[in-house]
Amino acid sequence: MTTTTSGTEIAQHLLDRVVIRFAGDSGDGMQLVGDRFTELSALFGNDLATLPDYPAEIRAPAGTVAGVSSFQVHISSSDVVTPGDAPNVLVAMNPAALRANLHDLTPGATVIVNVDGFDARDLTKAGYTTDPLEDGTLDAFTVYEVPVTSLTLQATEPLGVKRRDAERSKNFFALGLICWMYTRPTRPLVEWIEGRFASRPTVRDANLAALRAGRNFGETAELFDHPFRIEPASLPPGTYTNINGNTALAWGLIAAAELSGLPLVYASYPITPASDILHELSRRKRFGVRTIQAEDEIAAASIALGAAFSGALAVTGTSGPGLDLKAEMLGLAVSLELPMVVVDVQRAGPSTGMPTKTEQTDLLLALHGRHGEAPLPVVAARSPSHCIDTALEAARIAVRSRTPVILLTDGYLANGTEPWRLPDPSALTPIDVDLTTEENHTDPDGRRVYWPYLRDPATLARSWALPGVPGLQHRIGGIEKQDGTGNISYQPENHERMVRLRRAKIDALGTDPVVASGLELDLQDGADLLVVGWGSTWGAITGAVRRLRDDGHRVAQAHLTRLDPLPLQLVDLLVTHPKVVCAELNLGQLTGVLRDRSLRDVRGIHQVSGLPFTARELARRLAEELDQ
Amino acid sequence: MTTTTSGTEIAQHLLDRVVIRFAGDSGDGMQLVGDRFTELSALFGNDLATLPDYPAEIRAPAGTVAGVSSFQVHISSSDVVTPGDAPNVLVAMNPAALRANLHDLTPGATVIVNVDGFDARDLTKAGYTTDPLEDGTLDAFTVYEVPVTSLTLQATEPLGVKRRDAERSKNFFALGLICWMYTRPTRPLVEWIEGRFASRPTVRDANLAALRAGRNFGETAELFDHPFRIEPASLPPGTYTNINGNTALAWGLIAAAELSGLPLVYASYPITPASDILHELSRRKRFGVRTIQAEDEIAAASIALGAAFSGALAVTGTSGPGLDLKAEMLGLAVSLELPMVVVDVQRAGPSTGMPTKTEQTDLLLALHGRHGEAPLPVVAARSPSHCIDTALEAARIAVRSRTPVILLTDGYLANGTEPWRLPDPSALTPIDVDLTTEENHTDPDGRRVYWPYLRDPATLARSWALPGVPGLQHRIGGIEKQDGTGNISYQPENHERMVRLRRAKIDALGTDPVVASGLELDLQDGADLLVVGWGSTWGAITGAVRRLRDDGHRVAQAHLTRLDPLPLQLVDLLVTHPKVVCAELNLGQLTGVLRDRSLRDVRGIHQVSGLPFTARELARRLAEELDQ
Amino acid sequence: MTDVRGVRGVTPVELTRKDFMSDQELRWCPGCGDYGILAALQLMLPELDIPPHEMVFVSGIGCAARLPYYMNTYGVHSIHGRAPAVATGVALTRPDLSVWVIGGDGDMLSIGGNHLLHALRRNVDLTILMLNNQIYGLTKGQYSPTSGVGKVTKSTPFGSVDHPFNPVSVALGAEATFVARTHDTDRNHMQEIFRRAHDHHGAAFVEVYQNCNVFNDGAFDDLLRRDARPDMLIPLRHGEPVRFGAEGQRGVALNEFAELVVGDVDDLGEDRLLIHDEHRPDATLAFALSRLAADPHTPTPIGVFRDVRRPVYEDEVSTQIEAEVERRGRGTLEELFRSGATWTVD
Amino acid sequence: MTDVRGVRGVTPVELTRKDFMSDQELRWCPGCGDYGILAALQLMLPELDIPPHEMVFVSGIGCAARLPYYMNTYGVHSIHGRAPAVATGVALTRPDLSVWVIGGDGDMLSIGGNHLLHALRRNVDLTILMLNNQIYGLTKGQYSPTSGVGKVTKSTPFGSVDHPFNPVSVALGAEATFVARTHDTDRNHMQEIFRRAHDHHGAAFVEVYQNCNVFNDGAFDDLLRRDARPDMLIPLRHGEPVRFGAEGQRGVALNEFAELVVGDVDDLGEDRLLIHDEHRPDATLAFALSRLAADPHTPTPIGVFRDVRRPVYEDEVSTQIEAEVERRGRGTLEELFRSGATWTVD
Ligand SMILES: Cc1ncc(C[n+]2csc(CCOP(=O)(O)OP(=O)(O)O)c2C)c(N)n1
Ligand SMILES: Cc1ncc(C[n+]2csc(CCOP(=O)(O)OP(=O)(O)O)c2C)c(N)n1
Ligand code: SF4
Ligand code: SF4
Ligand SMILES: [Mg+2]
Ligand SMILES: [Mg+2]
Repeated sequence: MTTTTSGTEIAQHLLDRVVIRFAGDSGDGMQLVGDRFTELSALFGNDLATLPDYPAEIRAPAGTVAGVSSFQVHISSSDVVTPGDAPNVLVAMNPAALRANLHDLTPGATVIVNVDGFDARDLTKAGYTTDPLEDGTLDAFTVYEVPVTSLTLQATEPLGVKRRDAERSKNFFALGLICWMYTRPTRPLVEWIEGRFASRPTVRDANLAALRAGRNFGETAELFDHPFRIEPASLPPGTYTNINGNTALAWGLIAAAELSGLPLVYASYPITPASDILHELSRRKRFGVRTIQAEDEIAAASIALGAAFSGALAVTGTSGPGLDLKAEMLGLAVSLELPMVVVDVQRAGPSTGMPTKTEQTDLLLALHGRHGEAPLPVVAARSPSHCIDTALEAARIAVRSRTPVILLTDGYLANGTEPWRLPDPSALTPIDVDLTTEENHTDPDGRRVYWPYLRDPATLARSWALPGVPGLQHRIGGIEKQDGTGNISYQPENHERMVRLRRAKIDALGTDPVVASGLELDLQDGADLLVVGWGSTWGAITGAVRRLRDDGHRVAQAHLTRLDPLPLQLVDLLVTHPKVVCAELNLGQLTGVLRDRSLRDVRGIHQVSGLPFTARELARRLAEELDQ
Repeated sequence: MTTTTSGTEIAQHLLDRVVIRFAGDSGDGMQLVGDRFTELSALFGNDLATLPDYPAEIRAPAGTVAGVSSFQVHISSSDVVTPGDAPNVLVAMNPAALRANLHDLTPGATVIVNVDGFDARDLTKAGYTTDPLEDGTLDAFTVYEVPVTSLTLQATEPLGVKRRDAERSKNFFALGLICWMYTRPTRPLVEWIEGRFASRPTVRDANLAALRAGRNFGETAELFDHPFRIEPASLPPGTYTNINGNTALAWGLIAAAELSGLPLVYASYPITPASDILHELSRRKRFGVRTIQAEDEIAAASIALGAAFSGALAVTGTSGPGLDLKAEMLGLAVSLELPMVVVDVQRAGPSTGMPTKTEQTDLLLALHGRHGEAPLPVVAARSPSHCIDTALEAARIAVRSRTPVILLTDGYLANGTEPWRLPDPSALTPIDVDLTTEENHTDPDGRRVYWPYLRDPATLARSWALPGVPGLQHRIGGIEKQDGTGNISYQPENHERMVRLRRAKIDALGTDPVVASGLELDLQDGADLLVVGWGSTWGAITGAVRRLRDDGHRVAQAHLTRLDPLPLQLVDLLVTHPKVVCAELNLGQLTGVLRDRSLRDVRGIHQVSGLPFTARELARRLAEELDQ
Repeated sequence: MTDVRGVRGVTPVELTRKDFMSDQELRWCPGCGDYGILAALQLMLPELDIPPHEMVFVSGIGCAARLPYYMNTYGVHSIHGRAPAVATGVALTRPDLSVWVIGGDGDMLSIGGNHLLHALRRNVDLTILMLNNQIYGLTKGQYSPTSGVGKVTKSTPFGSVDHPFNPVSVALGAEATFVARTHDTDRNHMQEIFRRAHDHHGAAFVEVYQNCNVFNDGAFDDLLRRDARPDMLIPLRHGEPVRFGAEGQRGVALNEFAELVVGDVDDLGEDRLLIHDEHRPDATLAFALSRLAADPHTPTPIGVFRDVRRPVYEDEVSTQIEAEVERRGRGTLEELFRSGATWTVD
Repeated sequence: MTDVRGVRGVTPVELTRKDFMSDQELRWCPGCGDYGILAALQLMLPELDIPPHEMVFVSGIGCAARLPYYMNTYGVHSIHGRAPAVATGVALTRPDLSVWVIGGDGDMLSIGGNHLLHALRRNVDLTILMLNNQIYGLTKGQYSPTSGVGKVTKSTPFGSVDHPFNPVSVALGAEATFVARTHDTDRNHMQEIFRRAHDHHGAAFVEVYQNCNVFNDGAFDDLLRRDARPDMLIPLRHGEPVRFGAEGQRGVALNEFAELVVGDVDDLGEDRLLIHDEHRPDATLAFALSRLAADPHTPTPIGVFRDVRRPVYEDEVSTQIEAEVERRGRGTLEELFRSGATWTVD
């Protein structure tokens, strides 16, 4: 497939899939054109997945490798599970963009360069000592040299736009060109530009002119033989929207609030890559969402706890450094047995690490990062749109078991997008809150009283009564409580009992019919290998397993979306497969847990580079394991 | 042995060991008499161990069970490893003290009660509906009813002390009586009273009178047949002092500062049961110790980090809730690769839990409680005096590998005491700091420069240069750093390399000749069972293993004082013993690690009641495992 | 959305102190100042005509922070320092409740300082009582951020070298809209101040001088000994000249540097006495009053320093939501899911 | 104990700006106010005659907090909010060094507010520069604790409802001994203030108005537009009457409520103008000045609000240690181990 876009011989008109990467300076608007192209392809009906990648937090000096921003999109007429391993097409707006991305290309790929950006100064800034367009660097690729900047200037000249401003439109030129190459209708784009820049007509017109010019350039220049076509994917019928993980998570929380009837309170402190959840929810006042930008992550967790006590669907979201800070308050939530969802959008650590890069290194922190025995359920989303389901599941579990729940996503899911088929809201399962509204216990002297720690025998969840209800006044705190009454107790036997009860309550979720299995299975009879993963690596692992199967291997896949309690069938699967490999973006955090539980010699495939797995590399490493 | 003090028949004069528990109201001075009796016994030459136990933080109403304070001491003429399972003698100053402690006694034990405290009101307060002295409750015990209060009042009357004040001396009456019973010389006690109360002569005289009266009462009353004698233990020759874990830890830190030549900076925020380390170090200004009571635990960790950067032996101490809060700063210390010791005196959790009770539930928090891959060494003390060695070891490792080290003790070690043989300070191994004082790298252009992340190839430790040295200026931070230069780097390969280097550096300690083995072994040829433990349970496990061996079982013991990296031989031992049991005061935190590493079906014995194991109970549970 | 707040009770005809007392045994040391403060509170509360089930008491950790256990209201005994933030969560979710925050000087000014500041700045509708005993009671006697320089405690055996905070100044620097001070030896004064604090719509900060008779006995004796009070307490009364002393012979006046000075009224001149005004939009007057006494050993103002109105955080949040719902209608999931570009596959 | 501090350098004969510039590329957005602040700092530092290796720059996280990377001194880029505490550790350990703290308004007043307060209260010898751009720059534009009410940002699409802090008031409420304000459009003023702050022995807090041209462009334009400055900046000069305006026609005077008011000098009367005094032991004057401008849209004082001496934390710590060593001699391990009761077994 990938070969179809390469070489100089006549390529096929029809492609099954293509991976395009737009790369340029942080100021070049690459994220914007990536987004636009993605939306266009989504509307066109392709299946797709995206991978934005931007530099460190502050803008690096223009033209340097550190300042390069890129956006990769994988579009296909069939099922897409990852944003693609290696781009088939790289659009490089300057030498730095070329340099930063070249090593990801495989021979035969297409490179479109903005030659106007390749003067001596630009080359030096990018760290080139010779011109890569001339020194043979690009020999293995099909290179199209396009004077993007000057053509844009030309196209916008009649509008009387200032040169500096006109240059800003060059991303739309590139977009226009790619749209022609892949036969995308530009109508929706034109509308979008008209709407977005309605108040700035000069900018609007410049962008429109650049877009048209890019399109026309493709059609008329003799560089390209003909455009390609990628048919719509045969997705299940329905209405779709293209969604990233952070937005999906926010929507999932709003949906959980609607389904439970509890008001949503979201308390957060800005942090990359979680901030957009706060931004999205802050906009949604029409849904009654209360957001608060707290003074720090401890306060955010505290506010969420106060909200939970008061009857909210209480949520706090953050990334790794913030999860560290919430630890003590989460311990209190475990002790108070209050429902609460804690979102951790993982990023590369330790410490500040690489804030815009992705990693799965907070798993053990989520499982164990609180003093004392303080168990809580941990769930993880496996794709951008799955963040919606995961948010619903986390809220359901939290409310059902009166417990804080940690929900793990990561930078890759947060910013990556994929099409999501809209469900019928009325078909979503309601979340049963089961509040206590009257006294629930009879004293020896016959008086009816309220016991906050009276438990449901099946779920072991304690009773939940909200302030405002006459007669149910109660006080709860972080000191050990007597089971039942909730009064302070320092009794050794009671403590032992409570410690075990809190653990048992979490374990009970494993067999709870209302709770999802937490396991995505794709088994194969007689499989030689079981590949286990969790969270955001689902797409890459699925892609790798497909490749291995295509190569004739028998491989089974088990993907965890709940990490505590572990899915019930898991240990069985680990024990019954001849070989088990766990692939994760850390040094083996789940691997250790699986080994402990199964006593099987589960092998680990680890990558901690700040980047997601590619299906190809993963397939290679899995094949190695198969060979051993 | 225990039977010798019981029954009414003539008991032996000579005892091998006795376990005495003083119990009374929080205001009754039980900790004080316990301490005094312990010191007396230490000076007398017995081996011993103690277990203070006091109620929740604020004083409970007098006379209630919640307000009972007790102090248990185990003294012996031979080797002592625990404060004793069940008291042979219980001194109960009031009904609440009797009620709270009775269930720990085994039939045949001796109970000395202050009958003056047993009027109807006292009984009710303690929750007794009938008088236990009369209703048969104590039938299984040898009970001595002593009018402690009235005899004290009588004895102090001639001094003209006010009744309320005189009553306060009743603990010394009890002490005098016990001193007679166990043939302790009271001379040192008299001197101590004279010194301590020099400025308050009335109190001094009242206490002296009460002490004498108690002693005389033993001698003259016909209650007791004769006193017992416990010979001095045959401890190795040397000078001894009786020390608790918190003091030992403080002294170990001072010793580490002296041995390294680094000034000690201790930054802490008060928290039970760690505060006494701060108190002890605050007194030691003559040793150049700089202590600071920070505004919170985050600040304490931050201050320690700043101190480490500046060349201090930087230490911060806390208990569980505080360790939660330090997580983010510890991640920074891991990233900056700066030496730092973090003491966690564990207490019963989760959340506020039971602050004065003991537990080993922070192990996984210590190992994994930071976002990202942020490994650091974890060590644990196994007895009160071993806190000194552990502090030295933690400091040595921290400095050697430029890493934060977590040192775990717990409430049991913190307050428990045992005799410690003073080492010859000049024989202690110095801690080599190996500071960099000049440029350590040559630029391509021949210029000598300073690279903060240049590593020692053996230990993988980075170079450490202190502010103030000309030419070595450098800046380090929590963003990922290029190995070598320490400059910011977002390069995927560099990140992968650094993540693995940080882990490898910790692992390298496992084979470092300068570092202790981290393992206390007591193997036995052909053992059927290996008992593994860590930290403060060493005494109880040792006691239990002795019992099992006495019963003819073949049992080996392996005790960890380092949890990361795990001691080298450990996995071998786990694999070669037919059965392995791990006993710990949590729900199986080390057990899981051992299972992961060895893939052996290591079984767990867990207790999470806030109390330490007793050797007897542990032996029983181990025997059960042996039977299975 | 169903109403989850349960059935709102009808206010009982007559509330009494007992309605606010829980069944838990009081666990402070005998003689502790906290008893009197609790009593003043429980005696005052019935006057507010708010039933106990519409009140929430939130605290952190410390002796003072135990108070919620003794109140027959809803209560959260949270963790050290975080009470103002937890309470913010309660108020944000349930503006219908009366929310109280109780804590010690360590809880609120050491570990919890920042949360206190931000609650005051945001003007969340909380009544915050800080029981200042100038010591850490619960952890058995270390100095606190309000302990004086030179204070010998377990963690400062050679005397503290930290300059203390003046809690009233801190609160005023943080934009507090209501700031007052009272003390545990005057039940009536406490009751009055607690009521005023509650009546203030927005964040109300009250410093209560409290004796810890076990670890810091007599810290406020210079002020609060019965015979010292007339000469050492400067009662603040809105609209009245600031004067004190058994015969009102002492007073407070302004100097040319915006500072207040204490002197004999005869020397200062009656007409130069400062007229107290709680409602000045500018916090300077209140701040100037707070600087009169650097510690509780010289004449010290008690009463309400400042009481001004400013929009209340949770009200503003509610207003934005209501306005938006009003303007564009309550959102539905159907709409939400379609708020981006959509396409249809048949 | 050996001296671990390395060889103390001899001050180079002549320090220049270059001596303080590191080899790292500046990574702020083009046009960011941080460039000018860095330049002012690097231009001023040579005057102090302290070689770069005796300086430590400590920061938290944020755009402002990147500054230490650009200084050829020792430096720690720590984590968000903790710089004042980290720097306290440096100063406590090494009173010989010159310790600087750099951070943004979010870093120092939101997550790090409490550490700032306690560093000021303790009077640790730190020079603290808070670069206030009234926004979170690094995280791409959320409002900060200094953003005005109504501010529309990513996290407040309907406008902020939080009442902001006035950083100068906060510092004064926290017992700061040196407090000043300057701005990124006047290099000379910055240099003067930075030098004054450094020269202050103890904690010096400087608020620097800084333009974030990407996320909050022009936040201070009302004050700092070249033509606005004379009428909008009130320069504070010790010992001089507080007046401003192109012809000095505007001035500041005291009213009867200890508050300051701005007016025409002709109306107020020359002799009623306030005489600024940085050294008042009472912080009220400085506080009153800080309240003159609630936001940077009305005439705003710049310069040194307060500069008083008070014992410095680390000096006092050292003094206690030295006194004790003097009195009872340096401790030895031998003594330490024998400080409890001991007994001997032969
Ligand atoms: C995170 C954390 N750190 C420390 C403690 C220990 N601690 C409990 S209360 C307290 C301070 C008590 O002082 P204050 O707040 O003044 O209350 P008081 O007891 O004097 O009423 C401390 C340090 C804790 N519980 N949690
Ligand atoms: C614990 C933690 N929470 C959140 C963040 C994300 N974060 C980094 S800088 C910053 C605020 C930046 O604002 P400010 O301090 O004003 O500095 P500026 O960028 O405006 O100079 C935030 C929220 C973080 N790095 N660490
Ligand atoms: S320690 Fe002090 S504050 Fe705490 S209960 Fe006792 S007297 Fe009250
Ligand atoms: S985001 Fe703002 S503060 Fe940060 S570098 Fe850019 S202009 Fe400066
Ligand atoms: Mg206190
Ligand atoms: Mg800012």
